[in-house]
Amino acid sequence: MTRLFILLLSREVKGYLFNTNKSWFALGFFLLCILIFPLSLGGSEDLLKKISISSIWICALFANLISLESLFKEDYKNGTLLQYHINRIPFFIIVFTKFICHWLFTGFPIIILSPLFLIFLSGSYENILGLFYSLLIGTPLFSLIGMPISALTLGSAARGPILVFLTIPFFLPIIIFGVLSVNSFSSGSFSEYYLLCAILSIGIIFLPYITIKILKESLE
Amino acid sequence: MIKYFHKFANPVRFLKLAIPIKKISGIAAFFTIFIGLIFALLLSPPDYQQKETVRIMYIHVPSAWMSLMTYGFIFLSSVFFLIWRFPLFLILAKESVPIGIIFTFSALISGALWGKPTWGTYWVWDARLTSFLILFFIFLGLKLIKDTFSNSSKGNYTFAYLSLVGGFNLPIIKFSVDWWNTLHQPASIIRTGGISVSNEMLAPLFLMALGLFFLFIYILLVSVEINIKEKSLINFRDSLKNN
Amino acid sequence: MIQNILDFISMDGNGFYIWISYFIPLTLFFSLVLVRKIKLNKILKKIKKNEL
Amino acid sequence: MSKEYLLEVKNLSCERNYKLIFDNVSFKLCSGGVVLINGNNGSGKSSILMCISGILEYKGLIKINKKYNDKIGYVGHKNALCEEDTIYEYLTFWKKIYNYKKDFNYVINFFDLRKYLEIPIKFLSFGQKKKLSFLRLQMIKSQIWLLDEPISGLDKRTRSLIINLITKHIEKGGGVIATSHQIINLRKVKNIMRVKID
Repeated sequence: MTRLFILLLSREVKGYLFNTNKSWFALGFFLLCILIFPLSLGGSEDLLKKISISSIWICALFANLISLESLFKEDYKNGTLLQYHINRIPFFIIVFTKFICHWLFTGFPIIILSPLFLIFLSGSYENILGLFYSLLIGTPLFSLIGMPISALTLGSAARGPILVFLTIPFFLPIIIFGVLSVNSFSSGSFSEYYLLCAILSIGIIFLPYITIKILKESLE
Repeated sequence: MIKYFHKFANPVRFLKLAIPIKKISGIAAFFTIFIGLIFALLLSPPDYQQKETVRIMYIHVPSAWMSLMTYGFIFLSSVFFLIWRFPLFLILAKESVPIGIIFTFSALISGALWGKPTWGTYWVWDARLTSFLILFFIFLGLKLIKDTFSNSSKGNYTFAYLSLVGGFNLPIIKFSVDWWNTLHQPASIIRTGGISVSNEMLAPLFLMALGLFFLFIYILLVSVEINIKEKSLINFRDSLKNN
Repeated sequence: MIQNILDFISMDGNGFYIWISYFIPLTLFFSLVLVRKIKLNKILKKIKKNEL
Repeated sequence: MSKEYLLEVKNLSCERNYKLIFDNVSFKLCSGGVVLINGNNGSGKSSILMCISGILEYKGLIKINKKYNDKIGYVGHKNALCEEDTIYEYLTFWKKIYNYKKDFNYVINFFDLRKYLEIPIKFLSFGQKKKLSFLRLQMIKSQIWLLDEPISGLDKRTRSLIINLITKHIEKGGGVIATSHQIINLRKVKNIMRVKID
């Protein structure tokens, strides 16, 4: 089992690393989105400082959303998923490797770079740690919630727009708690962090399970 | 329980039962809404604070109730479909989506129109309003899925699973929006305590709610009939081709 | 008499909001019913044709 | 030996989109035997294979003999090829997945693919991709092969290669279930059963 897990994980990572579009797309999109905020505010420093945290969160959301489209697409299209199913490779391994890789290449770089962008958007220094922690819990949740919806829309013609439309309502609680948690971090209350952790711990059990179910249905 | 469902899961048998119910509920919907409107617009007294604008409540509140009920109905029938795999439940769930959209939309628009004279603005980023807006978008998403994967067994599961995920997510969304609202909104304009609802006001409220409920059943059954008959039409053509 | 009707329509000056908020939902419900009815009648006609 | 069955299908029927695709299909696949499923387009040939491989839901009985290796090999229209990988990467990946201990050099030579080993899969032709699919099939070490139109769209040489492969598999005691509109001429195989569905 672990052998299979490592095998699939390494293949997945390889796929991301050697396919440069796939690996840098999310981060590049994040950078471009970040660029929009200062430009669209007309150079108002105060406003920028106020919305720095939420803009980083919004950009993280969109970067995640955009890269969700390619999550299962290729394996579904060329029939690899079908072969996995026929050869009785447990789907939870596939789903978890996909999840880990997706987070590693979309969420993780954003988390690492977030302090830099906070300063870049003239946010205050005391929020750095709060933002770091909240993104650390929030971005895996984005990937987790996106997974079943990405699996749902497999095989539809206009996949991208539908995906965006369906996913954003489900991302809302995460972004609400995420932004609030940063604001309350400096005042020493962690209730939103606990809430996010609770959602994460429930989600990491149920959402992959639902994803497996949906993927199996989608093979027909 | 399951045997009981089996009996009516057969679409043709269901139709036999449904057509009389459809007729009765159609007539009932017409009359209850008519009487409800007379009560709401003429007979019920104006509120001592909100004056005549309180009359908007009689369309706003019932349609909000009905839209929540519709989502609950979609959720439950999708769950039944996923457990027992009876296509009838899926048809029921699918056909109630447009009705839900209309209920939610009318609740939103009448709410906005109620807000202007009482609070002074059409829209407030209040928890209840925001979560209702999100409900509206989830309904739209369901409709989108329903239309893009029309008539394929894959789309059926897609729809059922999406309504399942949405059903689990709605309380979380509501909770998060509540949290967000209580923490970071300055004291909202909406006065708490609400309207003291007297018996004379309850009558049109419940009449309208009942009327909309009958209307929901009527439209749902008509749509189900359309769906089943359409399928039988296609199957009929297929059998012609094969012979 | 006419004054009474006008009073009823104006509803203390809030008539616009009240009438619009009733008009939009009711027309929506009605149009949905109408659309469904027309579709059903079409299909019933087709089925009759096929049976003949 | 000949009485032993690998796979038994009894009264199989399948519904898709609330329409019955096929009804009451029964056959037995013995070791060293071939089942050819014939039928028109859209008659549900592929669906039978999908039912056997456990993707579609079905009514009826599908029994796989547990005495033998109960793995199933499947080659369909989709070849499960990642476009960016080279052939070598592809083969080593599936080799590890299937836990295939032997070297695949022999099969590569058999299929004449040695010179393409480092070429990305997106540059290969349709026939070569099909060959890769059969290479993967070799590595599963399964008794039962499900082949969905294995030779359609291929030239004579590849066709004979694949037929050779199938006969070899049968001689070893495996069984093949194949669908096609063209009749595959398997002259050496005696135990051929034809199933017609409409």
